[in-house]
Amino acid sequence: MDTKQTTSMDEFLKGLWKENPVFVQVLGMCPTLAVTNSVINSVVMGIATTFVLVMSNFFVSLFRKLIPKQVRIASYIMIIATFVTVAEYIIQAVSLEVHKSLGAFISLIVVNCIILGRAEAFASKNTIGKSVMDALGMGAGFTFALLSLGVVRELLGNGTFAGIPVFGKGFEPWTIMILPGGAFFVLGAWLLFFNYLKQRAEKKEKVLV
Amino acid sequence: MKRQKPRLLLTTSPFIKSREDTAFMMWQVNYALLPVVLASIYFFGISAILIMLVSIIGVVVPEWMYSKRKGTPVNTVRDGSALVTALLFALTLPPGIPLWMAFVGALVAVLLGKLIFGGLGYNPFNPALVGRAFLQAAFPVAMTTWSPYGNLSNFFEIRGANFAIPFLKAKVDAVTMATPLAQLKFDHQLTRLSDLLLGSTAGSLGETPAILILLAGVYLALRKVINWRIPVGIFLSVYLTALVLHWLHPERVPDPVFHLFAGGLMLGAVFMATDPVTSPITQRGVWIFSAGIGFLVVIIRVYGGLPEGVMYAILLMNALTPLINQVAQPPIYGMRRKEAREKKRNAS
Amino acid sequence: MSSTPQMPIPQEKEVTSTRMILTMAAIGLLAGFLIVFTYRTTLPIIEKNRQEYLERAIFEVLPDATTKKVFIVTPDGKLEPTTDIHTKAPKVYAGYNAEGKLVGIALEARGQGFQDVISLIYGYDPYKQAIIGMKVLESKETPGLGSKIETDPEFLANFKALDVTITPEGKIVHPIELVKKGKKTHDWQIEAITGATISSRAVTNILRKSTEKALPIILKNLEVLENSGTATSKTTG
Amino acid sequence: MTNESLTFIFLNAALINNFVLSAFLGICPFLGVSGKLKTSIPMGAAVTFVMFISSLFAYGINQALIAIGAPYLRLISYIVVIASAVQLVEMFVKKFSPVLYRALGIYLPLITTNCAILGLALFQTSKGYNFVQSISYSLGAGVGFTLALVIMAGIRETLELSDIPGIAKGTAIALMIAGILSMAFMGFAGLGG
Repeated sequence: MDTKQTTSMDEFLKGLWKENPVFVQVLGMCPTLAVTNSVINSVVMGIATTFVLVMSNFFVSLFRKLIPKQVRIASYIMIIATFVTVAEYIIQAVSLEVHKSLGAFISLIVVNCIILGRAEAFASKNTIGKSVMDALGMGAGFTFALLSLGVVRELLGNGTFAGIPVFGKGFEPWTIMILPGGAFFVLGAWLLFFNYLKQRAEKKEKVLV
Repeated sequence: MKRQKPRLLLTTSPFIKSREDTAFMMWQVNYALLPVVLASIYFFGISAILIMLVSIIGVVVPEWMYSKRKGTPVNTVRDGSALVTALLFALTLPPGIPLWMAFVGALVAVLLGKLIFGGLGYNPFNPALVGRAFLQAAFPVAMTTWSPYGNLSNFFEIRGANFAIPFLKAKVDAVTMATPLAQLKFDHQLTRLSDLLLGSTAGSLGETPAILILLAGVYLALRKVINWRIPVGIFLSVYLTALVLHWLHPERVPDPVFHLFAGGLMLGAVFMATDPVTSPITQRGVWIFSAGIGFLVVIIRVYGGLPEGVMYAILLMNALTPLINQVAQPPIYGMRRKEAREKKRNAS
Repeated sequence: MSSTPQMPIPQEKEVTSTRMILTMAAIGLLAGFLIVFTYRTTLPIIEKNRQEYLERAIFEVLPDATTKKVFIVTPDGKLEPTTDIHTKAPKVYAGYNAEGKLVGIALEARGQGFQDVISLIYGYDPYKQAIIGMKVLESKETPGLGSKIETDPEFLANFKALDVTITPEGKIVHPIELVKKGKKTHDWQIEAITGATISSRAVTNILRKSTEKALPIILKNLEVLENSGTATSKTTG
Repeated sequence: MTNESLTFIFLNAALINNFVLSAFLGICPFLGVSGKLKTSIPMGAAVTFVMFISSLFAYGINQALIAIGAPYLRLISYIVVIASAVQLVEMFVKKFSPVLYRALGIYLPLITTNCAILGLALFQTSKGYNFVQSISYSLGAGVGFTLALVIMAGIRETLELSDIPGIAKGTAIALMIAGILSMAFMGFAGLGG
C-alpha cells in the first residue's frame, strides 16, 4: 500500500477528486443514473450512501482482526445490509415523499460496488480513523458526482434548482434530461469532459518533460 | 456468394479507400432528395426553407470543423454526406418547429449520431434519426404539433412557432392539424389514399408526397445507390403484418395499403433504412433487417402508445444490425461456414 | 493481515469453522439488534406519516370531509370496517363531515398508463351520483406531457362533477368517456389534455373500470357507511 | 392490489421500461461485460436464471416475513438468498460447462452485486405481484437484461474497428450508445395495454 504516510486529510481528498468513485473508478453507476433526475434526490442519495459507507468502513475496520478471511465478504454484506435498512427507515421517518421518489434505490445501496469495494480494499487493512476518513471522502466524491448530474438534469429538464424556478416561467424544459436517455447522455458528457481534462494535463506534462 | 462486379452499396463500413465512390453515392442521394425537398417547400413554404437552412448549418459546420481538425483528405462536407444527413434530418421535422430546436437537433444528429463514433462510416445509428429521437424525447409537444399543409398561395406564411425565442416556450397559438396516423389512432378516422399519395395531409416536411419519394427510390435503386431489397422488404413486411392484424381486428387496423403510404414510412424506407453504414452487409441480413423494420413499425403503430413508429423501428434495427451481421454471415466461397467465420475473425 | 488482495480460498486450515460460525453469528446478532432497534423507533413516525399522506389525499378528493373511516370489501360483496391499513383486501374510505354525516367515498384505482402503472384515488358522492375529485398518487408518465394528468388544472376540473349515475341493476347509465379538448357536451365526459391523449385515456379507462366495479357495491352497502359515521364520532372519536 | 396482465408485466420489464436502459438496473455488468458478444449471451442467460430463482425465493420469503411480522428483515434475507442462488449457478456451470465457467470468470460471483437481481426482488415486492406475476416479471427482466447486453456487445464489437476520438473511448461512448438505445426503446411505450 502506498498510503502508509498519508494523512487523514489526504484520504478524504483523494475520494473527492483523484479517485472519484464515479468519474474515475466508474463504480456505482446504477444509482448515479437512476436517482439524479433532481437535486434533492441526488443529495439524499449521496448522504444515505455516505452514511452507509462510513458505518460499514467503521465496523469493518473495527472487526478487521476478528473476521476470518473466508467469511469476510458475507460479513461485510451483512454489515452493509444492516445499515442500509437503518438508513431506509430513517429516510421514511423523515419524509415519505423523498422515500417514494427514490423507491427501491435506497435498498439497492447494498449492492453499490463502492461500499463493498472500500470495505474490502481499504477498511479491512487500515485503522478506524483512516477508514472513516476514506469513507467520508468517497461519500463526498459520490455525492459530488450525483450532484453534477442532478444539477444539470434538473436545470435543463425542469428549469429548476432543488425545486426553485431558475429560468423563469417561459423556459421550455428539455424533457429528455429527466428521462432515462438524458441520464446516460449527461453522465457520458461529464466523462468526456473529465477525459478531456486528463488528456490536456498529460499533454502539458509531456511538454514539460 | 457469387463474385460480381463490385457494388458500392455492399462494401463494409470503413469507406476510407473508396472516398470518391462515397461522394458519387452521396450526391446521387442528394439529387434524389431534390424533388422531395421541393415538394415540402411547396406545401410548407418559407418555413420549410428556413428549417432546412438551419439544419444544414447545424450539421455542416461541426462536420467541417471536425474534418479540418482531423485532416481527412476528402472532407465529408464536399462529398455531400453531411448534406444528406442535414436534409434527411430536416425532412423529419414538423413544419412549425421552433428553429432553435431544429438547430439543437441538427447538432445532436451530427455530434452524437456521427462524429463521436469517428465520423462517416462508423456510426451505428442513422444520424438524422438520432437527432430526431433526441428532439422527440426533449420537446415532445413541439415535435407533435403539426401545421396544416398549404400551397404556393401562402408561401410566405410562417408556420407554427418557427421564430420562438431560443430556450423559451413558444407563445404562438397556431392552427394545428392532426396527421393521418394520429387521426386513425385517436379519432378512428381514415385518410383517403389519394391524399396520402399526393401529400395533401399534415405531417413532417418530408412525410407528405409519398409518390415522389417512391419515384426517388426507384431512381436510386436503378442507379444502384441503394439496395432495393431494403425498401421492398420493408413494404412487404408492413403489408403482411398489417394484413394479419387487419384480419385479426378489422375495427382497429385499417387496410394494409394505408399503413404503406401513411406517415414517415416512405421516407424512412427509401432514404434512411437504406443507409449502407447502418444496415447489414449480406443480402440475407438485409432481408431480416427490413422484415424487422416493417414488423416493428406496424406493431408500434397498432399496439403502442405513439401513432408513428418508423423512427423507432429503424433505430432499433440499426442497433440489431451487428447481431444480424453475425447471424447472417455467408460462407466464403469454397469454405464451410464455421471455417469462414474463423478466418474472418483472424483477419480482423 | 495480508496486504495482497486475493479471492477467498475455500480450504484454508488456519481458522476453525467454529470461529467462522461464531463470527457470523455475532455479526448477525449485532445486525439484528440494530435493525430491530431502528425499526421500533421509527415505526410510529412512519405509520403517522403514511396515515397523514393517505388522509391528505382522501380529504383532497373529498373536500367536505373532516374525518375518515376505512372499510374493506369482503369477498361476498359486503363492506366491513377495519383498522388494519396493511390488509390486501380492496379498501373503501368513507369521509364524514363534522356532524358525522357521510359526505363521500374515496376509492383507490390503478391501471396501465403510457410508461408504467398509474395509481390514483378519487372521491365519489353517492347522493349526487358523481365523482367529485381525483388525485394521481403515482405515475411515471412523460414529464411535462403525460405528467400533466397530475397537475393540469383544466384536466383536473373534469373531476369536480363527473356523472356516474347508476341504474338500480347496478349498471352505469353513461360510462365515462374521453373527448377532445373543447368537445365536452355531457357530464360524463372527460376532456383530454392536448398532446397527452394517451395518458388522459389511461385515466379515463382506470376510472371507468373502477366505477363499474366498485360503485354498485358501495350503493348496496350505503347504509353501513352512513351509520358508521355517526357511530365513530360518538363513541371512539 | 395489482391486476396487471402477465403479458404487460413481461413486456414492461423487457421493453417498455427495460431493466437496464430505463430502470438503470445492472449497469455495471452492462458496461463491463458488454465488450464481447461471445460472453454476453451466456452472461445474460446466467443472470436470467439467477433472476428467476431469486424471484421465486423472494416471493416465498416475503410471504413468510409478512406472516411472522418482520418486514425489516427483508433486505438482509433477500441478499442472502441471492448470494446463495449465485453460488448455486456457479457450481452448476462449473460442473456442466467448464469452458463457459472459465469464460465468465470473475463475472459470475459478481452477479451477487448485480443490482438487477436485488432490484427485481425489491420491485416485485413493492409492486405487490403475486406468484405467477412474479415469474412473468423475472423472465421479462431477464430477457430485457440479455437483450440490452447483447445489443450493446454487438455494437461495441463493430466499434473496435472504428476511429473513435480519444476522449470518447471506453465508458463514455458506451454511455452515449446506451442513451441512444434508451431513446429507441421509448418507441415501445404504451405497448401491451
